[in-house]
Amino acid sequence: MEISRTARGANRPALSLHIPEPATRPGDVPDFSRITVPEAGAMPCPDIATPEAQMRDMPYGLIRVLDEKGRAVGPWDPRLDEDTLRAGLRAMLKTRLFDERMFRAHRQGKTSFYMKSLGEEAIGAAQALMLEAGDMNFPSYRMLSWLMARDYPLIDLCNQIYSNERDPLRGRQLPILYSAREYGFYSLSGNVGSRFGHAVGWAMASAYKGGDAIAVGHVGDGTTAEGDFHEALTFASVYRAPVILCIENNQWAISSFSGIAGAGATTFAAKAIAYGMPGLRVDGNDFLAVCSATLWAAERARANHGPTLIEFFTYRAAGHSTSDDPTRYRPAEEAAQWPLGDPLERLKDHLIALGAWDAARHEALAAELTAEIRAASRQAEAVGTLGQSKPNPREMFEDVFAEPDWRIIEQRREAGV
Amino acid sequence: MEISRTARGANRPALSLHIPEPATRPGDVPDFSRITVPEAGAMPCPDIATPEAQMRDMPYGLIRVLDEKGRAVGPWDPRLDEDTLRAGLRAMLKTRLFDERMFRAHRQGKTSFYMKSLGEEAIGAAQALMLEAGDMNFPSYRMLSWLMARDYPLIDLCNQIYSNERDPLRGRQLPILYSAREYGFYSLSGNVGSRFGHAVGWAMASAYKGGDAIAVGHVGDGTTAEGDFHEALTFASVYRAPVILCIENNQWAISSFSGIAGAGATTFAAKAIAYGMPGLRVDGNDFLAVCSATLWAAERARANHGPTLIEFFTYRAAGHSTSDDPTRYRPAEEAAQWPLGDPLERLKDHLIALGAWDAARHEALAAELTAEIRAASRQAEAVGTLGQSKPNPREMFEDVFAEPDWRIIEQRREAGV
Amino acid sequence: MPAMTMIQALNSALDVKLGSDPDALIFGEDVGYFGGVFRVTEGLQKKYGARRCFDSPISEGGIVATAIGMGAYGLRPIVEIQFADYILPAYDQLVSEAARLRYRSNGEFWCPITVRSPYGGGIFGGQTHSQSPEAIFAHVTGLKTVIPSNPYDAKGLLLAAIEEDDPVIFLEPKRLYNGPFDGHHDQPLVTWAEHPLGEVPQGHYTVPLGTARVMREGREATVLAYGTMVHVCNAAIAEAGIDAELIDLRSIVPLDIETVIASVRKTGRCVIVHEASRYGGFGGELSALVQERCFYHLRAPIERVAGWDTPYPHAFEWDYFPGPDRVAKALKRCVEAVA
Amino acid sequence: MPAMTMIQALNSALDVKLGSDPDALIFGEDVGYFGGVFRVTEGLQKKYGARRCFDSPISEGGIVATAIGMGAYGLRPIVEIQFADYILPAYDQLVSEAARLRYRSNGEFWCPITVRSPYGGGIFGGQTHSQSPEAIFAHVTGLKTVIPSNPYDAKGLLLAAIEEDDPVIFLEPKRLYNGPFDGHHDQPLVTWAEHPLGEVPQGHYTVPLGTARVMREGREATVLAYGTMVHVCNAAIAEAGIDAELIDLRSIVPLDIETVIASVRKTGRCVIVHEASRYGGFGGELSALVQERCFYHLRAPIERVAGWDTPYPHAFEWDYFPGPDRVAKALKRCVEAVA
Ligand SMILES: Cc1ncc(C[n+]2csc(CCOP(=O)(O)OP(=O)(O)O)c2C)c(N)n1
Ligand SMILES: Cc1ncc(C[n+]2csc(CCOP(=O)(O)OP(=O)(O)O)c2C)c(N)n1
Ligand SMILES: [Mg+2]
Ligand SMILES: [Mg+2]
Repeated sequence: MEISRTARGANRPALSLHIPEPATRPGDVPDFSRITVPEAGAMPCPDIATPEAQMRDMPYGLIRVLDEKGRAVGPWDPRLDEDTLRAGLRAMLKTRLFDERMFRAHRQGKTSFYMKSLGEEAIGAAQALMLEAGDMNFPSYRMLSWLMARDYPLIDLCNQIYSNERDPLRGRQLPILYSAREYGFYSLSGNVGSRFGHAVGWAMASAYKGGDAIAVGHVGDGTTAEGDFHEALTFASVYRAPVILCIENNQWAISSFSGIAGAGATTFAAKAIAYGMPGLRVDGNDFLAVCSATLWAAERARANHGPTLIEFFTYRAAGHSTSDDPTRYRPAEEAAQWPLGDPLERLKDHLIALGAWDAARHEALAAELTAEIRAASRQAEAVGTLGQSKPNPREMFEDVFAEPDWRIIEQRREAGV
Repeated sequence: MEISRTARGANRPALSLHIPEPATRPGDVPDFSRITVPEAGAMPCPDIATPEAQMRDMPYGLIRVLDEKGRAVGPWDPRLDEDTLRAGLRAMLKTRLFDERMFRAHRQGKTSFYMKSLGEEAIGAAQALMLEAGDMNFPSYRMLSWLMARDYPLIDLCNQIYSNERDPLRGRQLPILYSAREYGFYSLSGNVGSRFGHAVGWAMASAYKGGDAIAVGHVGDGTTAEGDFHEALTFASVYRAPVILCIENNQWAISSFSGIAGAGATTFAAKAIAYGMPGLRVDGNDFLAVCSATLWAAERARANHGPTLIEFFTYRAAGHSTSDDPTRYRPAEEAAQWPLGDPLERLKDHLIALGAWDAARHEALAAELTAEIRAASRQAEAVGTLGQSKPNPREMFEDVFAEPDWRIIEQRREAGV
Repeated sequence: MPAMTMIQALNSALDVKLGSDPDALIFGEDVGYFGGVFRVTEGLQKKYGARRCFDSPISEGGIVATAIGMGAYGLRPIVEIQFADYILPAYDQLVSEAARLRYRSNGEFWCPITVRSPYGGGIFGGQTHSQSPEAIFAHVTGLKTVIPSNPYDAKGLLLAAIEEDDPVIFLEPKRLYNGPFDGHHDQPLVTWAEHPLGEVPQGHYTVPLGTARVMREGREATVLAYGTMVHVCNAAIAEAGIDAELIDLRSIVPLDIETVIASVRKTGRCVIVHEASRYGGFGGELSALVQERCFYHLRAPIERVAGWDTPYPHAFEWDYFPGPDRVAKALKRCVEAVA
Repeated sequence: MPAMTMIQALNSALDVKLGSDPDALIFGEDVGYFGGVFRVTEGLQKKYGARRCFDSPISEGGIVATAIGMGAYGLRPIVEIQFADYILPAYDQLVSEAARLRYRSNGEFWCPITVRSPYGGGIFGGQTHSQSPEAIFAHVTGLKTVIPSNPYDAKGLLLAAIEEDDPVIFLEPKRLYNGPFDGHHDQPLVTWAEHPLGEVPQGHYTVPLGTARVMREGREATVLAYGTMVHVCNAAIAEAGIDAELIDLRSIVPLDIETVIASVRKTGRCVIVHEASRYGGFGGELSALVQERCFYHLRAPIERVAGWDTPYPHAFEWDYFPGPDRVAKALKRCVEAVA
């Protein structure tokens, strides 16, 4: 042993405080050399009944299925049919085109707020297709592609975003903080992390009732630092809840790089080990890998083997929200350099490599979706955009409780609505 | 890959909710067969500069130094001098005797509340001796042996426990929730877990100032479920704080066995892996192992290598507190069967094996300490016990703020004090 | 009707509920095999199985978050927070999630959870086993807050709370668990067996939330209280020899404003009493409401009697606790004030 | 004296402090390189280095816990919580630890931390970027709560808060960051450059906590407000054509009770205004205090104007926000009420 009491104090360095810093800042050349991209197909795929103790290396690998040539390789290939692949592509493209239009709508003053999923569209789309109608997603605000994959009406999205008279949430909630129970999409809120434990409770309830529905929950890399994250994982582990707990590690939390959430010390997937549950680290820009990891975790959950933590390794290609300007804190060209590519392009290339897609069909799809989005958005604009139209102010006083008490009744009267 | 979309739904079992249960309950024969006790000396002792990635098996072992014959063996032997060992023994014995007397004092109505450290005395005693005067302990309520090892005046302990006129905390705090800044002992409070992050902040402050003092923080196994635990570890990891974060896994949290905190899924030490920091699992009833692990972590911290998480594997041999009756939820004979023995006996046997101690000296020490404790307790009783004596009620209104505002001044007047 | 302590009455409510509603379940720290540190859940795990009543990790935020998720699924979870002092780690879950879920989702999801927690002082529990946090819940739109003062109401209110489709904070005055403590700590404890409201029906009944109970009619002044203070006020009224009307609010959200207003309009005088520290306490809201609605009837300043604006100090339990003497003094001041 | 926005004034206070006290440091979400989502810490990392001003994990509880530990060591941490809506995960740390440390340790440890947080509505931030949580802090013994309404006070109060040896919650009305918004959302924004209190000295000065500012003297009624509502009330007074005295409380703990009482005794009428929802809000405490101390001077019921008892509803910003019309109406009611 190196240490001894006598040596103590001798030649000790002064302590110093370590403040993590990203590799590059605006003006620097983007540098992703710290990121190793393992070959697609290289990770083994353990049986779902494998004990956690035999899977402790999984969090340090990266599950990838699509290789550079757009081929699906290795044991994690989910072997999906072409229709499913095309449904995924459609959902991702629809998300991207919709995001673009709504981002512009914000610039035009039609909405107070917007957030894009740019570069992360594979995750919601894949999970929406892989999970079942009765399952429940406890989403983050970058999960629009789930709703797209499940054909949530565009007009309802637009009305919510414009906070107009037909807003399905009746003007009570910030744009994009949707709730869509029928689509397996739990109510969003501005607070990050505070619904991760709801996913666990919902899953426990399903197990309590002897059902077969499972839950999936999402947080961002930055949000893993909240106590809620730990509490959700603890309950999931203790009661073996049938839940998939996901971290979208998109490298940034507003202006803070993932090192501020601890990424300099280990992977996010490794957090699973603290709870004795499997932790998968997955290429989040690889639609097939996302599908496959989700299916694996879902089957574990459905077989009463308990929860799985998945880190989706991805990149937030746009700003945090309409309130953000990412060029203030990272090189503007970073997104283009992201070593895992664009999830949409990669799935497209795969379909083309399969002979199940081509440039013409892609263009036609884009045109079709653009038209659909334009139509929905125009229809919503006809109802009205922010400030031009809003639900009846009486809605302000509804649903505080199941039944209003005298305060609500009096105040509604005072407000004259 | 085993899973495929077509197989989904086929022959699926119904989900069921897993509620962890301990191996035995009152009336059962105690059963510790689940606990493997590895041989003393078997664990390697890595250099303090070793990267975490090369220490990921440490949390699954158990660092033990004292073998069944009371010999110190293996690379974790801290090679302490005999005076230090005797100082440890003395602190532990003093704690145990003091606990016994105060527990009786509670039965006699002299205090409102008491908590023992029975079976866990090695931890505080060892750490108080291994760490330096400038270091700060953020203790749990089972750390009395730290104060004993540092010769905190018994009379002050008694006055605090009796809430009498000379209570050093002026009657404001529940018995045993001491504060002793001069002794490196941070203010305790009833809330579990909420000071773990203070240890990290204190350590960061020391690093910020370029000092050389480090912090040590403590929580129980049950308390690891609090969000505070995770937040403290996250900050410690991100800023590489010079702190030792300790879990006293005494198998119980009031009536809940450690499985309710997740012990069925993995070890508590393994939680370190989530933060990319070393996690040591240590025989908490082995004074030498506690010393050694503490020194190792302290040297890491002092060398700017950052935090260490240590699980001390031990057993809460007494009830949770004077409000508890453990025979209601676990076999009464469990403590006697605990496979890691009694920390006090084990250190005593070691000293005897070294030829540095004997039964007569032990008896003399016990008699001396008993007399000292009796004297202090009588002296405090002469001041008064609960309800017979208390500080001036004016003290109730002091220290709410540095300076009282009008509310305090008016209310003090109204109270007539 | 059998005599029950408040503990037994609460236990009976839980028993009735677990027995009749398969979607009702209980969890919290030490509530399973052990039956809770105050024994409110005693016997329930044995009777209904660990699936219906089980221990939870020490994580108040996690307990409430999990309960909200279960509620969103369709269950009716009843959770225990071991002491109300320890409810604060769950405060964000209660305010940002439980209280807002129905509103923000336009009624797609809601939160039929009940959060039981022993609260209040009088047991020498010191700073962290004595606090009364009702004010920080009363201010939160979307939460209901209920505080019983006797076994009969405790059972009926708890059943009503559980059956609510909105989140309810159910604060149990722990000093009343075993008897109607009136603040005379130096006198022998009276048991619930000797109190008319210690008689509790075995089966199902509810006491609707938002209905106060007039504990004592009177003409000279109105006393507003809840929890332990109801009994303290009762003693104070008798000792002051004043014909005061004593109103046990029973729930502070929803508040039975009509009963309060009618009484103060009748008496023209009002004393408000709570254990929580005074500044920013719920007494401020009560005082404001009474003043707004009874201004022209008030013949004396509304008095507030409350805990001092200090933390709850262990050794000074009875100096801090607003006992019958302080209440009686305020009552006399109020009645003697000239209009 | 240069004209500063409130953001610049706050930034200047932090700059002065980092420049003069090596034990002062700043951390919080996005406050480092980026300078904070509202840019209050802009340039400070560049000027003083990452050690003095750095980003933190997204963990409000962790931020406050860490700050408390630093304070116990002897530093003077200033932390930012990105929105006051997100302060709730730190509520337990603030109440159970920060507020109680000095008391319970008999002064061995104390907590000289400042917790800055943008709060309040008016920016179409919806439920979770608009709330006003001051009441849940005002009730906590051991915490001070400060709310500036203009650049001059913001800087002086922030410096005073930082120099306090007790924990201070420093709530910044975000709607005032760039101008004295008076509730007329449909009128062009006035900037601080046009306002006398937009003139801010460069160097060090303090505005002592617990001193209210009489914004406007008057004889007909007293209006109590803080934060954005100060400007709304000012507009309302002008529009109502009433000679009201407007008091900006500036800190609600400690409260400048003397100024409040003297004014109400003079005017005999009082209107209390805040953005937070009404029930259980700090207005209740103010109303109770005024009533208790000015009962015999009051010639009309004390009025409260506040946010409705609903969550903060995105699309109904201006229906919810207690704007000049609602305040003017209450003021008229109050002045016209017959004694
Ligand atoms: C409890 C809480 N604290 C702070 C915020 C402010 N905030 C909104 S998003 C965000 C960053 C989240 O980053 P991450 O979890 O990585 O998700 P991403 O935006 O990258 O998808 C922050 C700090 C919040 N919404 N909620
Ligand atoms: C925040 C909080 N929640 C609950 C409690 C009640 N409580 C006191 S001690 C305890 C058990 C703690 O168990 P553990 O962490 O294992 O420590 P041990 O008592 O075994 O040393 C509980 C639940 C508390 N004091 N604080
Ligand atoms: Mg992120
Ligand atoms: Mg324990």
